[in-house]
Amino acid sequence: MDFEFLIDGSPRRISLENRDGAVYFREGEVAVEAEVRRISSAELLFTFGGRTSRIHLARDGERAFVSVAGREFVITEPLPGTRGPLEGDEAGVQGSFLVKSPMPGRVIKLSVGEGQPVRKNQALAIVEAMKMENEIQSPAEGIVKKIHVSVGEFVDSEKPLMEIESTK
Amino acid sequence: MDFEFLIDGSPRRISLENRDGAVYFREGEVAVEAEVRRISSAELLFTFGGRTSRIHLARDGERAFVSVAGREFVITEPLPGTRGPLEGDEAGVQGSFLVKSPMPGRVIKLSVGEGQPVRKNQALAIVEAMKMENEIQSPAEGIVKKIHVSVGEFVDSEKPLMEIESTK
Amino acid sequence: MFRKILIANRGEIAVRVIKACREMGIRTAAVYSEADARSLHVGLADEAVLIGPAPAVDSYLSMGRIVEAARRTGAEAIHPGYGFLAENADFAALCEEEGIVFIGPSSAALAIVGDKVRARQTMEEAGIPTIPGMKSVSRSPEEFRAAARSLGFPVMVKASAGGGGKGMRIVRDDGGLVPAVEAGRREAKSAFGDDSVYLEKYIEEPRHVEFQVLADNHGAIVHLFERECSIQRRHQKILEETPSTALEPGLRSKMGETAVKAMRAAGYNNAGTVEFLLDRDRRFYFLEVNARLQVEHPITELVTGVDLVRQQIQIASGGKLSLNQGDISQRGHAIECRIYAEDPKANFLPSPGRIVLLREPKGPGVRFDSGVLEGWDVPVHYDPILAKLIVWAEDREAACRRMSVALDDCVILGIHTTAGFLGDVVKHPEFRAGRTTTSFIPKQFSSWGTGAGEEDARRMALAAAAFDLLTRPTGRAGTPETGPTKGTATPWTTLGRWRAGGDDLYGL
Amino acid sequence: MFRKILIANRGEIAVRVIKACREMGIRTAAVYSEADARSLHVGLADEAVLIGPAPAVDSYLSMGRIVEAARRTGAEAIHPGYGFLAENADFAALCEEEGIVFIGPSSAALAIVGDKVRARQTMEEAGIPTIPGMKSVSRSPEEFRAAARSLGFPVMVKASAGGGGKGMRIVRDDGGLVPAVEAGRREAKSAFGDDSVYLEKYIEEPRHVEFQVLADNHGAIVHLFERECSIQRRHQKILEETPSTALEPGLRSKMGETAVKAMRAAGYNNAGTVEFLLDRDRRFYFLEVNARLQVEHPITELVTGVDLVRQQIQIASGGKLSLNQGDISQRGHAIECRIYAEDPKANFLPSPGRIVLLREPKGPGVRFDSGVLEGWDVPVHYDPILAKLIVWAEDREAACRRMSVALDDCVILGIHTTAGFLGDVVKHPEFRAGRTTTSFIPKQFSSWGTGAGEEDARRMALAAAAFDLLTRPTGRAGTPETGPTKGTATPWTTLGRWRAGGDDLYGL
Repeated sequence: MDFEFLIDGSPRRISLENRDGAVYFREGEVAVEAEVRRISSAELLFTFGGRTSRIHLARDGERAFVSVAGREFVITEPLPGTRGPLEGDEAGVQGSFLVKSPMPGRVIKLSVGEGQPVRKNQALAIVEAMKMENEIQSPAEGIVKKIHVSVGEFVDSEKPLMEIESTK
Repeated sequence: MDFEFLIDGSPRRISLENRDGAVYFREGEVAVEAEVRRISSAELLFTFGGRTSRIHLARDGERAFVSVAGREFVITEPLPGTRGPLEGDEAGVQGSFLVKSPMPGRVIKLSVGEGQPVRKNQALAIVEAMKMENEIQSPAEGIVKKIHVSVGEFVDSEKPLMEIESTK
Repeated sequence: MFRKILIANRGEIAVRVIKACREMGIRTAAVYSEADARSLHVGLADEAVLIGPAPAVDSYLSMGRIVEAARRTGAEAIHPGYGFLAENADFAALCEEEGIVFIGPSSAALAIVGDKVRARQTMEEAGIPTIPGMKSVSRSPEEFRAAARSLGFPVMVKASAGGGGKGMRIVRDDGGLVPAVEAGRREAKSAFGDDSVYLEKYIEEPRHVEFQVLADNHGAIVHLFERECSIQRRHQKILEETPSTALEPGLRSKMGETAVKAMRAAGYNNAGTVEFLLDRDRRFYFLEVNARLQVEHPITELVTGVDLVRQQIQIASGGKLSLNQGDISQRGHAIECRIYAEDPKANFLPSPGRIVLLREPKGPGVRFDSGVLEGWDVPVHYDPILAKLIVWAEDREAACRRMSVALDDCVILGIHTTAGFLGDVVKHPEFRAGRTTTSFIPKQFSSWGTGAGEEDARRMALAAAAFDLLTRPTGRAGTPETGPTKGTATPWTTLGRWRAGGDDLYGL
Repeated sequence: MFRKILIANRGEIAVRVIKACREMGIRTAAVYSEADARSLHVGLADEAVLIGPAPAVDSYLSMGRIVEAARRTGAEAIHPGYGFLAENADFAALCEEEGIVFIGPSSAALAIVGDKVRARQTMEEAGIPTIPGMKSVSRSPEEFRAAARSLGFPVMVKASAGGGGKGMRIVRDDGGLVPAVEAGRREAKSAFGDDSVYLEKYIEEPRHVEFQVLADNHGAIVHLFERECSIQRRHQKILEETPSTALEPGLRSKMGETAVKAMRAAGYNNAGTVEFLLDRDRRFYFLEVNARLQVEHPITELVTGVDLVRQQIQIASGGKLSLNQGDISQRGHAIECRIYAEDPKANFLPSPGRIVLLREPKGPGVRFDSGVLEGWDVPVHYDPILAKLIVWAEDREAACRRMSVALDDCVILGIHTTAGFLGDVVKHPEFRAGRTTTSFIPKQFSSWGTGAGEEDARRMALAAAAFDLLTRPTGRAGTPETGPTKGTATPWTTLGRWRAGGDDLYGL
């Protein structure tokens, strides 16, 4: 069976077969056969090359969180036609960028005003979370078309902070 | 609201009120008012006398297991007309006793045969569990009316081992 | 060093050995019976081999299947843990023939110390004090009667291959002798596969003090000081501590030297323990050698800072002992409590079944060596040990207080355990005063589970059960399945006070 | 001794102090903000007082509300933990006025050492080597420019009330100076309620070595040896160890004596730490005094066997120091890894949110000081520290291996954490060789999260997600709710092998 996943935001297409009670994994050139045992709904044992590794998996809504050998990944199934929000990501608006905060936090400074021209990587705002300040920079040279937030406001990583209209 | 419980097999009747969002406990002479907070479905905080104690509670079928300050209790609601099985418990059969094992295990010895007269506390059988032997003794003077198990058989604490007909 | 080790055991000790191997970069192969298919040690090892049905004689005691599993997995060495085949000279010999390293003493050393009677003979020849007893095992009731009379009652029935109190019986008169011998035989058979038993003079109210020894394959032997194991029920240790309150420095070093001398006399190698009885007049008698890693080894690790499992593996791989006697010192105080699946309110009857809730104690100086999981069924076929709670602190009083708090934090629901009982043991003034003998529990805890604290706890439990029925957020009963976030349905419900008696619960 | 102590903090350190109090038989009162109503420390204390809304300035930094909570609960003493008000001289003074014991230095000592500038002056007068820098704080850009030129770039902006890297910025040229000073001010304000900053010469690639000190109220002072804290990201410690690989005995005792001398010069009492920078030529400079119990205190506890929180409480209650310098020794090696809610793949951006699965590492020599629960939401308002993983072993290599295994066993899902990143740090050959400086992470881990091991892990994660969708036993998604017994629906599914590259994952 084929699966399309976003892992930490980047798309991957794999196939996993349950052939006569057995599991075959394939991704492009890489073929995988492994002994798999579920020891709880949150824990799987993968054995290959005589080595067993314990994989932890838990879901929160449509996101699956997976831990392998001390590394964590977030895996989602892509909603048709959309992608996970990325800083400075093109959001279908031709020639303009929706700037988002990379993490939830509070807007403690707006460095620009609407209509103001900005250089690429110019500081646009500062968002603070867990006592850390994080500078939000412009993804491109352009003009600040619209500012959607005000100082002191809490933002998540979905809500656009402002819109930059590209002039290049 | 009134509750009738068996706690570790012995019956208790208590009342617990949820009066305007508050909890009053009463059992006979003892009245209790406590601050109660549920911090998870398995954990409750009881505060009284300025002291908070953490109570753990989990259910398995109709049994509730409760832990208070390092002490564990099993609490059930009595089925009408019946009681939890107790060794040598009178089981409605007039003048005769159903002998049960106090714990699950394997019958490794039957010390008596059917029809044989037995003294009170005479060894009837030996049940082994977790490498410990446990001697089952006769609850009364009488005659072995019927033996329900054979050597090597696994028994739980419900299944009668044998029936002793009282001669006193 | 070995590349792969097979662990021929189950439960907490298998987990302990697997952890040590992972840290040493050694791969591990577990074995398991059908009753243990979902046990903790199976999931932690790099590989796991099913070796047979539930009964130990068909699985964990099956030498052939375990050696075959080692061959199949390519393990170069076998760690036997404790119990099962750990002290079986035939198994050690089989491994030697098969070219598999047995992580423990040589079969020759095992043959000497593993047989209590031969061991005592060896020690007597080496001039080490022993308890008067039969010079050989026997099957004839007459011989037992004669021996009992000449020793004088009370006498103790002991299994020749024994350990852990299995097969032991005190006999106080002629009448009880033969049934006790029979029962001892059956227990010994099922526990060790060897039913020979013998008689020994029974010393009233002794302390049980043992010394940990490490011996490499090149003749170097050191001791790692004592463990006091006087707190026992059914002649089986349930709480151990080190240092012992009974030893002053002079006696401690004398017993330590005697332990080393004993192991030298037996030609012993790898980790082992020399058990002594200490009588009321501070005389000590050689009791037996435990030719294995012991259940209570962690308290020695915490006080000496030496990892005994790592030492076992290094010694077995031919390494020279890295420790000199002078380097080894005791720091602070350690206590171990054994959490058994037993009902202390019912004479410690076994209590197998489903663990419906598990909350492990933790914190600075707290170690919890566990072989169980929440939702797991404790099988009826094996030893009732679930876990070991071990604490370390600067001094004995601090260790007692730490243990008391940790035991309160140790929650295992669904079966009966010894946790709550042990909590009262460490709170007991006689224990706090260090007045511990093997008759401490029969004397001080003949009836446990009553008292004001107990009644208050019972009342709170009833209140909790009722409150739970009234306010349970979800229909799905309070199984451990529901996470901590589920509680939000219930707001604070605030009122007055419980009667003062409630405070009894929190003594200490 | 106190009968009740209020803990004016949250998270793992509040839990740590509560445990110490329980073991000492002292009752505890917790305080919490609206964001912490369901936090771990609230449920563990004997009482809990709500002191305000989420923002720290309205709750954990509110002196008035905390003192009032102490009065209401009848607490005789306040333990401030670290951060928040721990080093606030005004708060210590307020407690003194209110007749509440502040478990830490006197307000006088805090006023001296808590102010980095005054501290440096004091140390210079005492003849202790310090780093060249501004002699006073300033608000004028001109003064900063002038100071920077005279010191010579690179320079470091530091918060006068600072600690934990808050408010710190490296400046390499004139242009970056003013923005860095502004940013430093804002961070200092929100972290400490005091926005004064100053400049210091920036020493390239130093080691950060600090000494733990205990001073009672009767003039006795001892040090408990060093902690090396060179492994930092964003000028903030993320891994600490002791002993330091950089100190030979001579340098160790010289620095220890200097630390004691420094504390004596400051009239210091209770527990504190003297931080030094050690440059490439083994010259050491006084950096600052941390006038509090530090995040990394456990590694000192494990190596010296001294419980620092217990010592703090005993000293604060007026007790005489029970330790002589000669009694204190280092045994074995300890390492601490800080588990932060941060994304190491995205420049350690904060990662608040719900913890959907939590598996705590455990085992011999493993300590996990945690302030979090499964199903709990990590608030956005406070420091990102979730827990501290601390290991002890006989030597550094054994400790590294133990830490590596423990980090693999540390599973926190739902948010990003530093656990996996730290696993690669302790596996890094440069770290194993002990070549650690404050630029270790920027140099060795500029880009983390790639490489064969990473790609294999990602592939296994994808396979696991797919397998989970195909075989999930219940419809209810794989939340941690389903217990270990639920898996039975899925049988063993046995096949061949992964490509060899998969083994990269397990290199230790």
